[in-house]
Amino acid sequence: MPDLDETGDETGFDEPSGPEPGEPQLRAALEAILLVVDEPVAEVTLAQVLERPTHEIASTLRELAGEYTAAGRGFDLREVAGGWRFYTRAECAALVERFVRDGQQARLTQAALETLSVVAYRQPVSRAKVAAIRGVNSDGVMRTLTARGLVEEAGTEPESQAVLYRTTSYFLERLGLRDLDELPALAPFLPDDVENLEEQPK
Amino acid sequence: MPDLDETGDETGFDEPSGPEPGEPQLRAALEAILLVVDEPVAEVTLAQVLERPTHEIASTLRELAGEYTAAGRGFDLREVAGGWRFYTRAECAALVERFVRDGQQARLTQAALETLSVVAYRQPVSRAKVAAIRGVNSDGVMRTLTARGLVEEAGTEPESQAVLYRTTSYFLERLGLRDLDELPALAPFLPDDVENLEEQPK
Amino acid sequence: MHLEVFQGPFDLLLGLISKHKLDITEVSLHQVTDEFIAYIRSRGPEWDLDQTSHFLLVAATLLDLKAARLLPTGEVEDEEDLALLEARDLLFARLLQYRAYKEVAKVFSGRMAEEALRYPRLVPMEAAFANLLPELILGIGPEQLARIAMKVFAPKAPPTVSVTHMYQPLASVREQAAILVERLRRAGRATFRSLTSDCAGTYEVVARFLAVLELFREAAVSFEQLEPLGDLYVTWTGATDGDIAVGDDYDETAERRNRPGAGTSGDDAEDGAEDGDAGDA
Repeated sequence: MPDLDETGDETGFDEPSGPEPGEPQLRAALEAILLVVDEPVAEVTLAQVLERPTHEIASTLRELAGEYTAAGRGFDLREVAGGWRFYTRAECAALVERFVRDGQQARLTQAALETLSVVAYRQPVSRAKVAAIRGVNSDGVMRTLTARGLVEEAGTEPESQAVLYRTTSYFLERLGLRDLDELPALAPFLPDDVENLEEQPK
Repeated sequence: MPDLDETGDETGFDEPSGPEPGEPQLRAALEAILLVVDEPVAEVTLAQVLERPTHEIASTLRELAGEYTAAGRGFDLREVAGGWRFYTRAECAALVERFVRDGQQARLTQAALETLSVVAYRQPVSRAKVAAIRGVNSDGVMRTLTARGLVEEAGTEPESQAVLYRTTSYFLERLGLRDLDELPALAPFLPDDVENLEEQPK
Repeated sequence: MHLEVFQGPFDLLLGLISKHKLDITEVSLHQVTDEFIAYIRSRGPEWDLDQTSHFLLVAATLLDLKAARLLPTGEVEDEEDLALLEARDLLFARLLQYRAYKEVAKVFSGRMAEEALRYPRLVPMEAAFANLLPELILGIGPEQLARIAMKVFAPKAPPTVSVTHMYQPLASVREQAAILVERLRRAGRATFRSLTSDCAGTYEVVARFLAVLELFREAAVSFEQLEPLGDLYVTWTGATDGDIAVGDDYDETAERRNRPGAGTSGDDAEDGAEDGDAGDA
């Protein structure tokens, strides 16, 4: 048989860098651990448990995620809110919906979305500040956002004793962001000619 | 090269029998569904939702399971109690155990504490009722509390058939209480914003 | 006529400005007023005190802008002009800032919708591992549990109208009316421009304008405007002496300021509905 020389290639997978004999490979260990978690797990946590350098964990996770995507699997590994987690693939949403008990997330109102964006970019921020930016009282919306777990209290302002608010890691999850640095820049939403406005009286 | 004739075998996957264009393939759909279900799903159920013959579902699931095993993945698809579910692979058990033991998951979140307090004071209570009181879906936290043995099912509501929940004896033990009568009465504790409450519309 | 629901006065103002593709400086107060009245009418029985008070804020904002617009453009001659220009620039900046957040809120909404297509794995741990979980740190005793319960069971705090975003009335309408009475009795007729030439700031111009309206209500003055956007002439028609009673409706608000529970807010009405949805899910 012509392919006898090529033993080991039948699975089509690359061998991981250094599996100990008798121990599961790193990729398998990561898959197994991520299967039992119900919240994102940080690379550094995985590195500690598996006693491997964080960069190796990071690259292996990215490899796995890429492999799942290339193979068109129904699940995906994603880094969201500071950690990795199994997700279903977006294409399968219609089918998965029928099995998920929690059902669809209630949509946020325009008022809630506006308040959420002010908190996201100005955190930690007081309700009064949010009201000043939106031009309208936002206390009720802030309560809703807090109840929904998208926003939480973050201490008080030293001078005014006003309660400050910030976004939660659930907020990052709902937006599919790794961290707050991934928020889109606000600048492009401001007109190019902000400076010109000052020129207008002429 | 000797294996040029064998194109199509490189991925190690059989082509699925008939994916509709634009729809996820059957194998991806099965993977996505099984990723989110929390109890084994029968082949018949999957066949109904995916509108495919049961024998096709059965053979695809066996194919997937075989593929995971051949590739040495950290998860496994197994048929248990009349249904299919993802499990961690036995070889990875030691690592998963270590992860679970070292885990940081030992503290209850604020959402879980709130839900626990509602169950404690309103038992037996349905998930819908808890959600109504908290103003936010509480299904996930209820699962955590049940998994942690603090809360348990207590029959169903006659009219709605909704599952009711109550606290367990482990809950009493953890709080250092002999029985539920020892829970502090709610009246003496006034919420922080008591002034506002007085202003409530009569 | 399609009318959307606005998220507060800034939103309404932005909406009207963009609809007419107008520069903020060109917004015509009567046009916006007409549209607002049409808006209120279109909602029929839903007519809402909250919407109306929002409009008052828009109107005050516009009045401010108009006052700024009446300034001779080009050079800034004295501190009053400067104050008005600053007030206007501040309003521009606030409107632009608000618009940026409004835009980014759309991005948030889109991302959330897309993200909702991906379901995270949220499955209880396999039985084999569940009992290995470290002993739970409850971290609270019975008293704390009761406290948490009280907080959860507490009726949602009543909606209040925050007025912190409104202008601090530094000028009393009653005092401004007294100044006007004295001047108009002396001059008989004057332009509003000249009557406000000595105002210390926008707030005083606004107070003086409100005082003129109050005097009109008392039938002590009449108005004449020869052309649209032209000078407003104020003519004294009241008694030549004696006290003119001017209501202190405006000045009272300063004292009410810190009392909550004065009304309801539109935001809260929406929230109630939203919470309901979550409960049913």
